[in-house]
Amino acid sequence: MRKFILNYLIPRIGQYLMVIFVGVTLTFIIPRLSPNDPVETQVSQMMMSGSHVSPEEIEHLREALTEMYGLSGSPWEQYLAFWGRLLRGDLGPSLSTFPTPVSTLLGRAMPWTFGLLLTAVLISWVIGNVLGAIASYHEGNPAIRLVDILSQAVRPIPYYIMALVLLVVFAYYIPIFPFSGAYPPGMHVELSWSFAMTVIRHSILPALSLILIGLGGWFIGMKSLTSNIISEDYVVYAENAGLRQNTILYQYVMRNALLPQITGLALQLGLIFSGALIMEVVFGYPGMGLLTLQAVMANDYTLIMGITLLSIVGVATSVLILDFIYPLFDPRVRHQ
Amino acid sequence: MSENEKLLDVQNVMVSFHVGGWIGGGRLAAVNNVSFALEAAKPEIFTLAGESGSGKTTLARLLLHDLDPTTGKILFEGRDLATIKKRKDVMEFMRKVQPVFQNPFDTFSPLSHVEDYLFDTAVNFGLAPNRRSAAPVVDEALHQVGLSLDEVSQRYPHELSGGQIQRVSVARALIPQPRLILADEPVSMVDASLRMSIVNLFRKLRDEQEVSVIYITHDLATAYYISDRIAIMLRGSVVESGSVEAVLDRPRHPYTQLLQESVPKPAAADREQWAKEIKLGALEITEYRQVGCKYASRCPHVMDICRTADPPDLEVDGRMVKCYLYTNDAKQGVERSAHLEDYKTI
Amino acid sequence: MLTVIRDLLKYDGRFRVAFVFLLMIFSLAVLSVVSPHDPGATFKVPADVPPSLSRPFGTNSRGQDLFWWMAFAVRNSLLLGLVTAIVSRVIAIFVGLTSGYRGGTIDRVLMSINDSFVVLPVLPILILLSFLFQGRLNLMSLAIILGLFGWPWDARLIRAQVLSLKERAFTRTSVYSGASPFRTSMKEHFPFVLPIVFATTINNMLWAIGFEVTLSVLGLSDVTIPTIGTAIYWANQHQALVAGIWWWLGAPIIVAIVLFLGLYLLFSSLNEYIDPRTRLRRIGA
Amino acid sequence: MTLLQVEDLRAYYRTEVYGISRSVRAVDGVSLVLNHNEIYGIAGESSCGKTTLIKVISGTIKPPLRVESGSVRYNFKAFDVDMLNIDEDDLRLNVRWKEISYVMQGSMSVLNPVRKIIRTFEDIVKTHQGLPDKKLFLEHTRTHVRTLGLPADVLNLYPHQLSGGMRQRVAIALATVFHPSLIIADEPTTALDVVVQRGVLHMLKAIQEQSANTVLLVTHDLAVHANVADRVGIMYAGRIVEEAPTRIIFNEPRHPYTQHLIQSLPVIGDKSPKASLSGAPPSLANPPSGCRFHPRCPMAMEICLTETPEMIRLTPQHRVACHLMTGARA
Repeated sequence: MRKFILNYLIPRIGQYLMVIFVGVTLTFIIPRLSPNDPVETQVSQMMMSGSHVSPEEIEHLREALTEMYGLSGSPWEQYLAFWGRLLRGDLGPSLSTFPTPVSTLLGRAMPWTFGLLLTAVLISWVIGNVLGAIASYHEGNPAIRLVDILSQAVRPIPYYIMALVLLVVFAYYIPIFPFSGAYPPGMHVELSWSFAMTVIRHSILPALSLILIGLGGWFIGMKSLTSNIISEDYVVYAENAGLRQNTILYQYVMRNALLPQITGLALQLGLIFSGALIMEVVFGYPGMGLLTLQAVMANDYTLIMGITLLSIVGVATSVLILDFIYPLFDPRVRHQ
Repeated sequence: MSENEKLLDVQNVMVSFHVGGWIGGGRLAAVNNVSFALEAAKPEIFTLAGESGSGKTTLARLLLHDLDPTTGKILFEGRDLATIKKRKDVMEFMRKVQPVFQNPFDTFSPLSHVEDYLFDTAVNFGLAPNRRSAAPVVDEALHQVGLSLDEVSQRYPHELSGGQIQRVSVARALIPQPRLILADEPVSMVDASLRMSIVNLFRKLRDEQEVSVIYITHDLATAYYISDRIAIMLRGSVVESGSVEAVLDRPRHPYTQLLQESVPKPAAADREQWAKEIKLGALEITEYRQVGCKYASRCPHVMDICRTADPPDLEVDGRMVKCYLYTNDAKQGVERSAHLEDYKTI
Repeated sequence: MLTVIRDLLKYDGRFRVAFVFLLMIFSLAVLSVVSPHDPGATFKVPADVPPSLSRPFGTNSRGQDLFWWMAFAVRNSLLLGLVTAIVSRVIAIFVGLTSGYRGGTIDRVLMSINDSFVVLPVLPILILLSFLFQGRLNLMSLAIILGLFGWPWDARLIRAQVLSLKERAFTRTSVYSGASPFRTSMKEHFPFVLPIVFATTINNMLWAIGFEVTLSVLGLSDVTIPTIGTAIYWANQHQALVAGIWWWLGAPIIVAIVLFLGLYLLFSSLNEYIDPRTRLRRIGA
Repeated sequence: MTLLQVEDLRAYYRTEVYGISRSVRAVDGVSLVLNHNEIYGIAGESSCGKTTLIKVISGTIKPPLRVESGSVRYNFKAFDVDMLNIDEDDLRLNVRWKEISYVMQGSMSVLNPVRKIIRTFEDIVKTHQGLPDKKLFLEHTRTHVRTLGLPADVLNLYPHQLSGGMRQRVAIALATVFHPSLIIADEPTTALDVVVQRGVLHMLKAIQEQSANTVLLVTHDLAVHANVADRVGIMYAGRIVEEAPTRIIFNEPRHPYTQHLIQSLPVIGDKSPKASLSGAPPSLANPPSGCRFHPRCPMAMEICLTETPEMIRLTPQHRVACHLMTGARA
């Protein structure tokens, strides 16, 4: 057990901190490389909208903004201060909906994204893997061949195009699903059966696009993994022992092929998360993706910073959780 | 100086690896206080024999200068291998010491023609100024192993048999005209009908080319057939060494005795001895960790002292044995108990 | 080369589809050279004309012939994909080979950074970056930036391959043949790494072109440059779907799907063909 | 009492990659009989077809392997089976493991790495017998493992926690849960050290003696056959070239290939020079005409180049396929 903690858990936690360190540092450096001074951009924007601003007021505003962006002091001091605010959970006020704190906006959007992602990832991962494992055992089956061809066709399509096609087909030409949002505008958010049904109906298209692309990927991955595992000695042995095909398929083939697929999930989370953001933009789903679009439109620099940082921490944490779950499936990691 | 007369001189070499976690792990001696030497004047075939996990492969890596010992020294022609660092020195060392590997089908890249490696060796070690003029050198080396350049030219490894590749591999090693060839299980993956051709080749090299060979193997029968001297390894230590006839015909260490007796004899006449019941060893790692003699947990003659300290190297009957059974104390102990028996009968 | 293409055309259905799709895409890209219209020019042709034989993709509300506009868009998107792939390949090969061949501390440090980049959600970071550059991001800079984020997956693959090759006896044979480490790397390892580089190039192009679409749709790239992404951006800006000009959105979507499927099928077909195991079976091992 | 009768069996691999089609004639006219209560050894070099022969005998024929002709018939105690025309379910439920079990080459990897050993026992028992009483099953399995001289603790371990020798002994324990009529052991000790090999073979032999069943022992190592097998068949390039009781094979080999193999075996205590055959085992994709051994045979005659030698019965127990024998008889 101690060895397991030392050799497995501690390095994972180290890697987790490393991801956050790299991510946060990038987020800190990028604005400072930009040719545009965010303070000046903000000031000129205010000057264009507000007509009567005195030079003193502008100077005052400039100082306040410099302080707020953490741009005062040497780069090193700025960097430390950046971490300090981050650790306190202080992401500053949103500029477009001043003075609402960025964290409040994020808190509102996060559950939507989280719910959508979790559902879509679970469904696509589970179904993709089951179908992929079955595929290697029933290669000639026409249904499986169809899934195979569809997977190959869907897999490479970028999230945005996929979402757009689904939107055009199922909300525009055959309007069986609502066009946009998670619930009709004006509807009250409440915990009721009918509200839940509305949300689910609204979530189907965004979830479906995520699921379809993910499913294709997991299917193809699992298919090639199982086709290798099928010739492993322990599978040939189990066949020789006359075990039922389902036992072999689930306990021998799939059980072992799942291990790399769990690792694959951890490694792809960043990509999948990015996909979810795009889905939300297309479907006007009120999660972090839509928030990103609004922030871009409204030139809300602090909000974009907040979204970026939360994404990094969120994805890294999910990966860490997966890393912690992994040993439950692989005894070799448990007793090394 | 006596060292100058030695081709290879291995002096109290030890290699330890760190095992376990960052904290709380331990060190294991994969090679433990091993010494032996090859004479420069008299080429010979020296066998390092042992089962998997005996440390023979680690020792092979040491001798090829792939790895430096944790303590101890290896001298080749009087020069400490640890001082060979510069590319020029490494090349000079490799010119004189060449390896032959175990798996013929992995010795050459499956995507390359086998003769590429022979030409490379000839050019890199300065036996020919360029590829074109290297052909006679390569052909000559191939002739020494009973092949010709025409036979292997433009062939991929999979187009040749294991025996053929292994001979090409020996030919490659011969190109720089080495003084020592280190062959790590060179026949264990070669078919039975071709095995002897490789084994005989090493004999021929010793007799005709004056090349010394270190033959690393778990196969005592081929070891007996070709080698002059043998060292039996167990969990990193040499437990018995001497002339192959002395060690294998009349083994003294209980482990060598077990090993020798466990080799199945290819004759249907005498099955009894092999069929005697035996006790199998514990997990490798526990035997490595064992204090004292590593064979103590399995040895039928085990004494208390065996579990407390490493047995000394003893000269017994014309060979070295690392065993307490042959110390004076033990002999006396045996005599004393015999003596007591005498008293009882009186 | 020609026989390889002939073999693949004959025996691999995926390759046939990929071949036809990519032929269409490349022809379109090449046609941009003879375009009668400048992609930036507007109102040269009647606006909002649906697709017809003379105007296969129709025209848009800005009076541009979508066929010729898409020709430029495809060319630019492909160019972006290629530049990104080259930049990220250079980093991936360097990191992968170094990490794999050197091992030890260098390997641990490089892989720790590498894995951090694998996990990082790239989109928010790129949004932040593009946002700060505010449309000053031309196609080349975008391609290079994408390249700087697109290498870690492939570096990992290359490293894994080199690690296993390093343990193979033929690496040691090469060393004891007196070959320098560089030559050993090139002669013994590169032929095995090459297929990975080749396959991931295509994959990386897909990734880069997809990302460009996303950023452009959000209006974060230079929308005056015709690309598949900016084509969708302009259609959205003019609410093409609401206005019933479906072909404005249809053209980039169809071109994108053909391009992506073509590249992906080429990737999976070549991947199998190039795989050392299949390669060995082919030479009769 | 015959257990298995194989007649003129031919099984080929047919593959096609990017238009290059190949057929490998791995088993090409093999006839043999296995009796109840014996250890039959098959010896041969790499790619002589011995693994393919086992695949057909054990009924695990998967493309690209195809049986072209011949028959494989079993007479089990309770019923007979035609292996080449058996219903898949019948084979799986009634024959596999109950009548024929298998100890595979590469003992290191035959056990599912993510399951405890006991779970593999459970899978097998559940499939063939059902598992009405789990406690009883545990007790039976523990006893079974202990009678074979293994500690019962191994059942609760994962494969990676066992040494190679231990894994192979577990594999043998698994193969004998139902006391099958035939145990096929394919290179069971190839990767093991001599001492462990000795222990594993002792165990296999003891089991055979106790349950008086049949063991088909396949290994390239003639010395193993000398110590374990009752009868030995020598395979070369897809065919059996000689077959006799072990003592006769080693003392009076008649086929030049067998003679060579036995003479060239190194023995501790013998340093006399031993010769090696010229050439290499032929490719089964393109085997030589006539007697397949003729290009390497020191005694090859003209007839050997063109005509395949028939199997001759020298004594009721000793069969050889060599033109020298036909000459000798004529």
